[in-house]
Parts: sequence; C-alpha cells; structure tokens
Amino acid sequence: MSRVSIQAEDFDPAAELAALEASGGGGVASFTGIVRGEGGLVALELEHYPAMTTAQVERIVGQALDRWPLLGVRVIHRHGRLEPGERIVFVGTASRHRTAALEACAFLIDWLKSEAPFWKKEHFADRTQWVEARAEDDAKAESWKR
Amino acid sequence: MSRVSIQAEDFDPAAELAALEASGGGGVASFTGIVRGEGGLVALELEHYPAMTTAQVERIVGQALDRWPLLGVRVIHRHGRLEPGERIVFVGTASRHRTAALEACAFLIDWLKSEAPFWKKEHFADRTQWVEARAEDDAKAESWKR
Amino acid sequence: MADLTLVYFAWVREAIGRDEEQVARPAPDVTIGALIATLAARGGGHGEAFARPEKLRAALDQRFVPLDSAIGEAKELAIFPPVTGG
Amino acid sequence: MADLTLVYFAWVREAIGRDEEQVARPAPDVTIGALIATLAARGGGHGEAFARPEKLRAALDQRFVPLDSAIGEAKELAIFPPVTGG
Repeated sequence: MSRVSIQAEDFDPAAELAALEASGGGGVASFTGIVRGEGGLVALELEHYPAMTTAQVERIVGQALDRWPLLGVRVIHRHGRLEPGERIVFVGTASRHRTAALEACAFLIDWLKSEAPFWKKEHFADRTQWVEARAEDDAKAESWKR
Repeated sequence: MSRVSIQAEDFDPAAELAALEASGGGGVASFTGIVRGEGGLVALELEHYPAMTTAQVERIVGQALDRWPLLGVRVIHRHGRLEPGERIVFVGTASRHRTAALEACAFLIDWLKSEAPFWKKEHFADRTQWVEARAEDDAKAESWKR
Repeated sequence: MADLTLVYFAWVREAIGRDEEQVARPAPDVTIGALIATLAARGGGHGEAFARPEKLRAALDQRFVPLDSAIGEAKELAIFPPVTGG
Repeated sequence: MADLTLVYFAWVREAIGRDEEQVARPAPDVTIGALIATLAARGGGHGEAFARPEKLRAALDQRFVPLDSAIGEAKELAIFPPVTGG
C-alpha cells in the first residue's frame, strides 16, 4: 500500500499514522517537516513542476519498496504559500521491522529534500528571496546510492 | 523539553506529535512499535524493572540530547498485557534539522529494544514462552557506540 | 515537427516573466546548453535568466538531464535552478 | 550490615516462584557469579533458574554489571535473562 499526494491543503499526521499502524507491520516511522520562522520569515512559497512531481515521487517510492520490506508508504508534499509552524511534508512508513521503516523514511525525506522538483521562496517583511540548494542535501541523497 | 513515561495505559501518537511539532523545530521524527499478531499470538506480556526503567530511559534520553541538537524528545513504553495491533512503544524527536531528528529517533528505539529492562512473554492459545534476546538488536545498539 | 515547449520555474521564470513559451525546434543534436546560449543572446529577461548556466538545471520531457544532453525529439524542455524541496 | 535483597524477573522469577527475597550478605569481594553458584546449589527453583549462568544478566543497585562483578556494598541485586524490550 503506497500513496503519494502533492497538494496545497494541510494534512492530518494522526490520520496518516493510524492508517499505517493498521497495515499490520510491527513498526511505523514518520517524519513531518515544518516551516521554521527564523530570521523574520513571514511565509514560504513552494513552487513545483506538476507534470513531473507526482511521477518522480512515485518512482522513488517504488525504489523504497524494492529496497525495504515495507507494508505501507505515505508521502505528502504541499505547495503554495505556507507560514511558519505549518507542515510542508510528511513521510510515513510501516514495516515488520523497525530498521526498514526508519531507513526507508530517512531515504524518502532525503530524496524529497534534494531531488524532488520543488523550489522555495522566502518571504520577509521587506523582501523575498529564492532559497539556494544546499550541497549537504545533495550529499545526503547521494549517500543512499552507495 | 524531554519526557519519559513508563505506563500500562495506551497513548495517543497524534497528541505527542502535535506537542513535538509545536517545539519550534523544522522536523519531527517518530517511531511507533505495534504488537504483531503472528503465529497465532494472543497477547504479549511485558514485565519491567520499575526501580530501574525510568532512570535508565532518562539517562539514554540525556545521551541523545548531548549528541544531537534536539528541541524535544518524547519516549513512552508500555508494560503489562498487550494484544496484537496495540501500541507498545513510542519515540518522538524534534529538531531544526531532519537528520538529527531521524538519527536520534533511531538511536533511542534501538536502545529501548536492546537495553531497556523489559522482558516479553508471548501468550498463545495453548502455551506461553519468554521471548529470547536477538543478537541483531544488540548489534544495532552497539553500532551507536562506534 | 512541432515547436519545442520551454517551461521555467523559480527565478528563471521570474526573470523571463513567463512560465512557458514555444521556440522553433532546433536540430536534434543541439544540446540544452547550446540552446540556452542562443536564448541568452536575446538579452532582456532571457539574458538575465541564462547568464550563468552553472546555476541552471534541466529536464527533458519531465526527466532530469545534464545540460550537455542533446534535445533530440523531446516535446518539453524545463529549465530551472537546483531544486530546494521539502 | 543488612541482608542483600535479590530481585528476579521473567523466567528467573517464575522458576524461583517469587519476585524478591533477602539473603545473608556475602563478603564484599564475592562476585555475583559466585553467589549465583551458591544459590544454584540449593536445588529446586533456584537450581533451575541458575543452571546456566551464561543465560543470566544482572544489575547492582539498578545498574547493569557483568556477572564477575563483586557485590560490594550494594543493597539490591537483580538477576534476569537478557532484556527483550520494545
């Protein structure tokens, strides 16, 4: 069971966890990304490439399913304008084994952070700026290819 | 902010996640362990060493706080009789950085699985048996000491 | 054969002032990098967006490819900064 | 000095038939392993629980220690199988 949503709306991590807990695995791992309100940030604006995003995320979920014995995978990525404290992204995994659930969760969020076709723009009171890609994120995603 | 509970009662992962999301970090990682109903298991019985358990878990949470820049840690471990599908354990972590949240979560659950003073007895329709320790779990916990 | 559709994201889109445009299809062996250089020579928004190719990434028909890839028969070429998702 | 309190868990507790008992305090340099051997020699539940010391683990005053540790001045000695938490 795997499901990917790219959406503007917020989501409910509790409902997602409940579905994963019901998948019959012994362990459920999750990661939720939240907008940080540092440096006077007023909002983040997330742009994406709709023709590409869902297909790409589904492809990487397929890789995770090939690599780990997962009973459930759920990925949600929001786009549009998000304010500090709002959720951006959710990855949840269920498996009989805790290590599989935790590793697959880390793999998916590393990939989403470094290779999914999303671009973030920071809005401050007096200016806006596009976030620059971080070499560290690329290195994380690269480490899974070893 | 860190909190440890050793309890017979069930817990609500949603409420725990909500508290962690509010801790100001950019990422919240969690792991929930569930009783698997394999091989005709009717129930698990978890015994622990009350004089030791909370102190030991608080010590290891302290190690996680020393090792990763965490804004929140929550550990819940149940004892008593648990049926298949019931939650046994919850670890939740919040950090500015996703890698810190994910690694600390994996570290804590590996430790709980291999070194916390809990013993599991499996109840089947016609017999009971104490679960034997798995060398694999010890190796996982050991790997964090490198 | 039909024109090539270019799609732009993030500051590339903002500099050019549109999220999509059609251009005359180049020969199949023309690379993305060469097309970008041609477009940069128009100046204006294109000149600004494409001034530093090392800051650009591309996808051909929704697949990430290096800038030295030939455009071939692709229908859609996307040009954008390195992704910053999640 | 007061007696030593022994506490048992899991199948050690079940074999002995109680979760706690007092024993006469041994000399401080007696190891946990030596005390276990003495208790095993009682036979019955103690004999069964302590037949295979390699299957046992211990804690002195709520700290895990190896079986070759001296009991010293500890108040409480816990004896149990390897833990299987979580």
